[in-house]
Amino acid sequence: MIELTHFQILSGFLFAIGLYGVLARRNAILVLMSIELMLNAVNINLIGYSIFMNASESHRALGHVIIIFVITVAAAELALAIAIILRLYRNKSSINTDDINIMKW
Amino acid sequence: MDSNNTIGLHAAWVIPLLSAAAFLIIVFSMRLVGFFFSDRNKLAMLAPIVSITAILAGFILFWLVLLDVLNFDGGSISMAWLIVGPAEIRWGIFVDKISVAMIGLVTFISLLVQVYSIGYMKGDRHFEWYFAIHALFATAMLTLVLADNLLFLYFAWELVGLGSYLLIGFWWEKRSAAEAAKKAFITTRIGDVCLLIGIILLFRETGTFNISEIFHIAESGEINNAILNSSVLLIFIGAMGKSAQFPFHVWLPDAMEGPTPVSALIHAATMVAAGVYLVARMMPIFELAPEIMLIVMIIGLITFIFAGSMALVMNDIKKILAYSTISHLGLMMLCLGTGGVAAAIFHLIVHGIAKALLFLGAGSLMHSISNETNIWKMGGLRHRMPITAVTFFIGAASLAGLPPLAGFFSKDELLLSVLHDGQYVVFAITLLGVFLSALYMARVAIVPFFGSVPKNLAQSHESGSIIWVPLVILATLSAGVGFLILPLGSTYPGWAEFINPKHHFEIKPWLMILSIILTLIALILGWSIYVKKLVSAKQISQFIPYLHKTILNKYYIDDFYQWVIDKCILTFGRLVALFDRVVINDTVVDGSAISIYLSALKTRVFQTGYLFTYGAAMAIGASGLTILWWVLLD
Amino acid sequence: MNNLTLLLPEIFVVILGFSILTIDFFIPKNKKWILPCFAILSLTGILIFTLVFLSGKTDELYGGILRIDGYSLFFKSAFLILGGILIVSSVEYVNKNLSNQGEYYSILIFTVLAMMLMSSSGELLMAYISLEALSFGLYVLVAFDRYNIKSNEAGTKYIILGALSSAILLFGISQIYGLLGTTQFNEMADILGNTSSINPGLLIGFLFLIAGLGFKVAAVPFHMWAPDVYEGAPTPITAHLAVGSKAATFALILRFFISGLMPLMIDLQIILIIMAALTMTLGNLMALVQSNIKRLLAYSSIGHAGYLLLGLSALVSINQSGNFNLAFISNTNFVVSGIILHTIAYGISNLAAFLCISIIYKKTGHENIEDLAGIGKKSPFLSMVFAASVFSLAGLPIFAGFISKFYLFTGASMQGLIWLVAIAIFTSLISLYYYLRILKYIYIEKSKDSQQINLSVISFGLLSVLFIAMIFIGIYPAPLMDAIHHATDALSMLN
Amino acid sequence: MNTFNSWLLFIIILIPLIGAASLIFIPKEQKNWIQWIATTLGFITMVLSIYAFAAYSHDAGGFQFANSWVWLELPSNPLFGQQAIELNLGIDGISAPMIMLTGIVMFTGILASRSIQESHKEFFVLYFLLISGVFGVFASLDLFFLFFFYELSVLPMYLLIGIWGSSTDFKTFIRTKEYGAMKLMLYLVAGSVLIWISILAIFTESGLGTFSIPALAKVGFDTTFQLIVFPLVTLGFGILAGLWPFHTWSPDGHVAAPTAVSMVHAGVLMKLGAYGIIRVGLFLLPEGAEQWAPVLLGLGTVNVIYGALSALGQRDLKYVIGYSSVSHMGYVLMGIATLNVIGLSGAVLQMFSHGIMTALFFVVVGVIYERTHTRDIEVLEGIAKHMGWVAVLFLIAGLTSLGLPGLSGFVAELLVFIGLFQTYPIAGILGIIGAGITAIYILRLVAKVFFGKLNEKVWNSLLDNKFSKQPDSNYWERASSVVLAITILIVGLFPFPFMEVINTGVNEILASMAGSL
Repeated sequence: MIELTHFQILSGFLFAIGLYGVLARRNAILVLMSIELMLNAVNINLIGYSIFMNASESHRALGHVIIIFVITVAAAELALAIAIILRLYRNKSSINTDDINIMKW
Repeated sequence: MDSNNTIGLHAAWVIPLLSAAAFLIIVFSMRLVGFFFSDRNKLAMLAPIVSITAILAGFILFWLVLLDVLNFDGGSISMAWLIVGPAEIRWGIFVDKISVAMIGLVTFISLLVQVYSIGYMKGDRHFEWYFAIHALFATAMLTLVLADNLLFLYFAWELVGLGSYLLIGFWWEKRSAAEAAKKAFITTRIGDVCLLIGIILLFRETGTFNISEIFHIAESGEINNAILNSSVLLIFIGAMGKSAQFPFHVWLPDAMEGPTPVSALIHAATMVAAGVYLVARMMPIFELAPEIMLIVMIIGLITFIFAGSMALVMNDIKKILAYSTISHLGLMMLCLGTGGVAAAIFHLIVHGIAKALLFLGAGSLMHSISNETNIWKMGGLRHRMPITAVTFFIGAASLAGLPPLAGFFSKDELLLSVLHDGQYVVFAITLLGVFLSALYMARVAIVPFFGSVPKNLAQSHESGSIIWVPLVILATLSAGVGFLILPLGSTYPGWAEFINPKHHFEIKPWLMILSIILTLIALILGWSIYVKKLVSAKQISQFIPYLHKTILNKYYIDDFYQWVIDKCILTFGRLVALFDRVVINDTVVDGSAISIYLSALKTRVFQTGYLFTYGAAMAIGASGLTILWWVLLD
Repeated sequence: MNNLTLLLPEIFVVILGFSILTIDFFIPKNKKWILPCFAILSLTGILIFTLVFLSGKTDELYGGILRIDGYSLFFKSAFLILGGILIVSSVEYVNKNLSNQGEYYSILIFTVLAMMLMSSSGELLMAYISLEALSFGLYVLVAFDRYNIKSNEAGTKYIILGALSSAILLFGISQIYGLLGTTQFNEMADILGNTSSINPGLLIGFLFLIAGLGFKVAAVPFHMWAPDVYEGAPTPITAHLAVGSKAATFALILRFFISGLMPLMIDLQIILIIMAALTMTLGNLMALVQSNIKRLLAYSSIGHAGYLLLGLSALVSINQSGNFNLAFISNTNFVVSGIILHTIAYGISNLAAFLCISIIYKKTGHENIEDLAGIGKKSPFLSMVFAASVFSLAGLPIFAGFISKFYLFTGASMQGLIWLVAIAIFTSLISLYYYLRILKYIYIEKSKDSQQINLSVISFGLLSVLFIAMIFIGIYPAPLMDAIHHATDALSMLN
Repeated sequence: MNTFNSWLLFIIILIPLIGAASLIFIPKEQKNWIQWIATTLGFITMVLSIYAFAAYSHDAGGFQFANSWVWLELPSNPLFGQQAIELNLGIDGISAPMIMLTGIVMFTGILASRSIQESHKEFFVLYFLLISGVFGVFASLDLFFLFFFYELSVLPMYLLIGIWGSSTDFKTFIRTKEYGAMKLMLYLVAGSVLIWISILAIFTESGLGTFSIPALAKVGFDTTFQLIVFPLVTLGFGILAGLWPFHTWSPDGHVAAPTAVSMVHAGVLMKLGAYGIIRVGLFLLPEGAEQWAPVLLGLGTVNVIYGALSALGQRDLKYVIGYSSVSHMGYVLMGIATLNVIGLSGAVLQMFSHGIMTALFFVVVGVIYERTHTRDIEVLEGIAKHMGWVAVLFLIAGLTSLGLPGLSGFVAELLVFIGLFQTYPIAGILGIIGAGITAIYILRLVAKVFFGKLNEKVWNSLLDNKFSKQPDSNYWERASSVVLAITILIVGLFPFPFMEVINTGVNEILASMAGSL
């Protein structure tokens, strides 16, 4: 029987993996992918809560609504991010995040 | 306003005001004259005229006051100057016999000295300024002797010091004059600090600055003995500073850097006597502190002998006179230490006149021999400058104690007073001092005027009348004033009784004879050493070379002070300044600022510029805060 | 469909944004100045319309997703004005450094829309979306200077970290949604008020939410993007980041905290205190060692965020025991007014400072502090305004920064946070050093060349307006405070 | 007349502000215009400030010329109702002389700064801001505005010193003007940090929701609170008053500052600190004052002796004066610490006296520095020959500083000493000894710098060519210094009218202290 806890654990793991990816990866695209992973962790969490929530229909539906918005926003964000990273690539010929530290301290 | 509103009393407070007005007029007209007239010299005589008029008026008013005192016994008059809570500080004057005598002395000598100065200072660059300071000094000195409360007295006391400072430093372009002025002010300042502490201590105990009220309270025994003793001692230290008593005597010889008339007025007759006057004035509470009286006597004695010895070996005529002044001030203090107020004041007056005479005479000498002061470079001047010589002799003889000159009577009184106190050892030592005093007087009077005239002084001649007239007046007085000791008519019962009705005039023939013999021996010795050259001064000095050298170097006291100021105080000041800079400022203040800056430099390395660091900071921050919250809430 | 008319201002702004995009197609390259003119005129019109139309209106739209009240009105008008100022201050910079003007201005206007929505949102999802809308606009604007490597780098850093933060924020929202069953502020307050113990999961949710919001206001430890992005972004956009995005986020946070989180504030306070202390200390400390003026101001604005966080942590008294009485509410109102006032004062000062920097940058091409040398001689008026803004940021009277800081700190100390206030005041002492360092270069150091800087009419006018505003608020804040009080009352729990 | 009186203080604060604002609009080429406007406004303000003092009725006592305007309404609160921050002006017997002091020093400062070389306009704008702030502090009866004006007076300092100041450069010892300015500014703001914190603490603790000082004075704070906050207040204001060991900004800052700023700063701003201790510390926190008085006294004593000794060790004329300020402010602190009528009155009079005296010092030294471009005691010698006025006025200031009777310093120091002897005789003795050390450094300076033989070669090499015709002070500087010297003399000779007013104020403070103890 799948319970809320399973959702939560999965979501937590996914979130943590995503976070690890963000911190450990040096390729900007992979970093973006990791962020996507984190957002999906959020979605799984929401689904879990939404299913097992002890509340009215409309409140349970809110979870799904949020998920749809998250997916949309994530897509937009990714598109924007890739556009910006592309710009960076044009100028620097690199998307390694280690290379982008002109500005520091 | 107090009772006793007599004319004399009102005349008394006008006297200092006249000089104050003169001071202001001169100071302002100096600028105005400079402003409106291109040729300032045309109006240069304005200053002495104003100043002398004021002092002359003062001198005339003095007679009014004197008459008043003879008839009504003086009194006091005052007005509020400052009221702060419980403390009421008043400006007031107090006229009694001592103060009236002092007024007479001060106005009279000031008058003569100022007249003399017209001749002496002619053509000086700061001619007007000179008279302005003289007027200022006269104001302060007259206030000092009239003041009815200690604070007012202190007020005048310091202003007198200022006058002295300005006059010593009158030729400030001479480095030595500038240094001497500074030395005089600072040395007396040490005494002043003590005096002020003493005054405030008395105020703390009595709640008043008024001298007679303080006496009243002190006599009723309401003051704690220790505090009374210490405040009396402190007041005496103040007096020591001003009267150049050992160990504060160092400034007075240096003060001779000022113009000679200044030395005559301030550093012989008036200001230096202020300390004696103060002790005499405060005698009632001194008498309540016998230990301090002993100290007064001992200090007086030390100063008397010790300055006398230095006067004997100095070569500079003004320095000799200066040490002689110190020595005589010591004598007065000694006498005060035995309680002889009348004798001390009498000697003060006699000495004041005689010493003023001597200084003015020395000035006259120097004036005509292009400011030479070394007595060994003078000689045989009695023919060239007969009036100066004669008057100088009279002054010297008076101070040496040759009858019937004034000094003889005063010295007699002093000795008598010491004897009365039963201090036989002191008496014996005093006699030695008297002998010394006669000896150096002989030396200073004989060396310049006898012997042969040095070549470079061949052109010297008698000074102008404006200079010698005051000399003659002073000489006359110096010869005659001694008789004041005797009862003159019904209103005047003799000096001692005049000052203090309890005292009586008396004569001890053996004492008179003893002192005459001593003086004569000294004079003859002097004659034989310096004129007849029977005994060589050099041989005597080689007889005890170290002593001679020591005395010639003023017992190394000046050097010691110089060392203390230069090496100790100044160095200490530099150390404090260094400490301030290096420790407080650079280490603590700048250090804390720099450490903040450095910590910022250290912290900024976290801002690596790498994306993952930033992400990690967020992740760690968020989880850290969560954990922290968890911990804190449980 | 309830009362769409109340959203007319927002709708107008949207229309404006699109119409600028459209107009941009039709005007030739040398007549691009029409765009900002049009934008400003329209924004002014919308501002007047908003003030007339919305004043006194209070309503909830779509079941409380959006709130129309005095609070949102205040911020909407403030953001409209801000949008206008940003556009004016961009004109010269954009002309010289950027292409695609139409897009620049329209995106700027869309961010204004996002800010307006943030100030009126009454629900977490709405808040998130409007926040993202603002962020998207800013991501683009930050990276707008396409051929500038610094701008690229800033954009990359900003968007990646922004995405990360929004993931964290969303995770928080998901937790709150899951455990409270609602995302509406009002309902949250009711539920929280009735539960005695808090689920640890919920706690994580709120903290992640705060972390996400903290990222937007650059609170330590979520601040690290700020210096880099501020430095790299085009200067008018830096001003936007420092002022607009921060003010909008605080507008959102205030509404969220006051109407949603108040019962939890007593527990949340300690976290906010720690963040506030860290933020103001670190921000002001790091600013000491900066040499790039924009980076310096970035750290300075982190410090100022710390002061605002201090205000947030003072929403409840430390002695509060859960009983929200009248005195408590009025103290909270005091603090809220303080936060708003400081946001405004700080915003104006920062706008002036960044405007000065962008003018100087335009002439000299440098942004280092050393390059400010001799500006005092080259352009007395510019440097006077710069000095005034620096003084205002440092919190010295007769400028706005003084009274706002004083008001905020007074409020905080009334809530018993005097120790935190002491830290804040101390850090503002530290901040004085670097502010004075700016002045030193402006006035005391001599420059090598003596080339005058001539101000254009637009810059001169805008600088004068900001200068007068700083001084006016500094010496007579009463009218502004009146408006703020109205806004605060609307937000207050009394309603 | 009544309406005039009630607006008087406001006008006094406003005129400098108007001056600052109007000067902004005058083109900077119009040097004469700027100077004349500044001088005229300064003169009017001085006259008004003297009027404020003269018209203060010591019989009536209390806060006079009082008026208040609501400035900012605070949100109404059920605890204390509807309150507001009010611009609450009024002067009592302590602030009245301070207002006059500010007026005199400010005007003479304007006269003395006619000789500044560059950027007249900016100088006077900032200077007027400073002045307005100082007036405001003395006239405010409201903690908020006290603080507001305090900060306002600190605000222009950095630029005033940094732009128009001068650096010290002996080979072994270099202090740039930027360093002095920065240190001064940071230090003063550090002081204001403590003041701010304590104002907030007082405001919060009182629970009245008002910053009004008279209202807060009636509260009677908790003893522990007073014990904690009084040192904060005293330290905060004490930094400004040059309290040891937080004094180092004062010599460095004053040395670096241009003449007029040194005058106002050492002359008036340092007094602001002492005034704050009295107004906030003593008036609002009497028990704290009572308990902490010995510590304040100790520090004040250290100030006196330490400042005097440090002054003795200096080589730079201005540093000597800077440290002498530290030393003299020690007397003020000691006087305050006595907590009795005489000592406190002495402290207030010393504030006045020292203000005038230091201003005089700085005018004179400013003239010397401008003419010779050096302040090195080792180099200058015998300059009285060509600078008669300067020498005489310096001597007057010096004699005031060493407490010569007849000059204002004596009366003030005397009262402080008398006050001290009532409670702490040892400190009193140390204080008097400090005056003795003062005599040493002042006279040493006078003898070294002004007296002695002038080496014409050295002099000619030092003298700025602009001044070769008239090396002595010009008419403006003379007027400025003579005004100050005459004030010194008047106070020194006739302190009675001054004391009447000061006494009223002091008695009220002490009565309020006694009432709440």
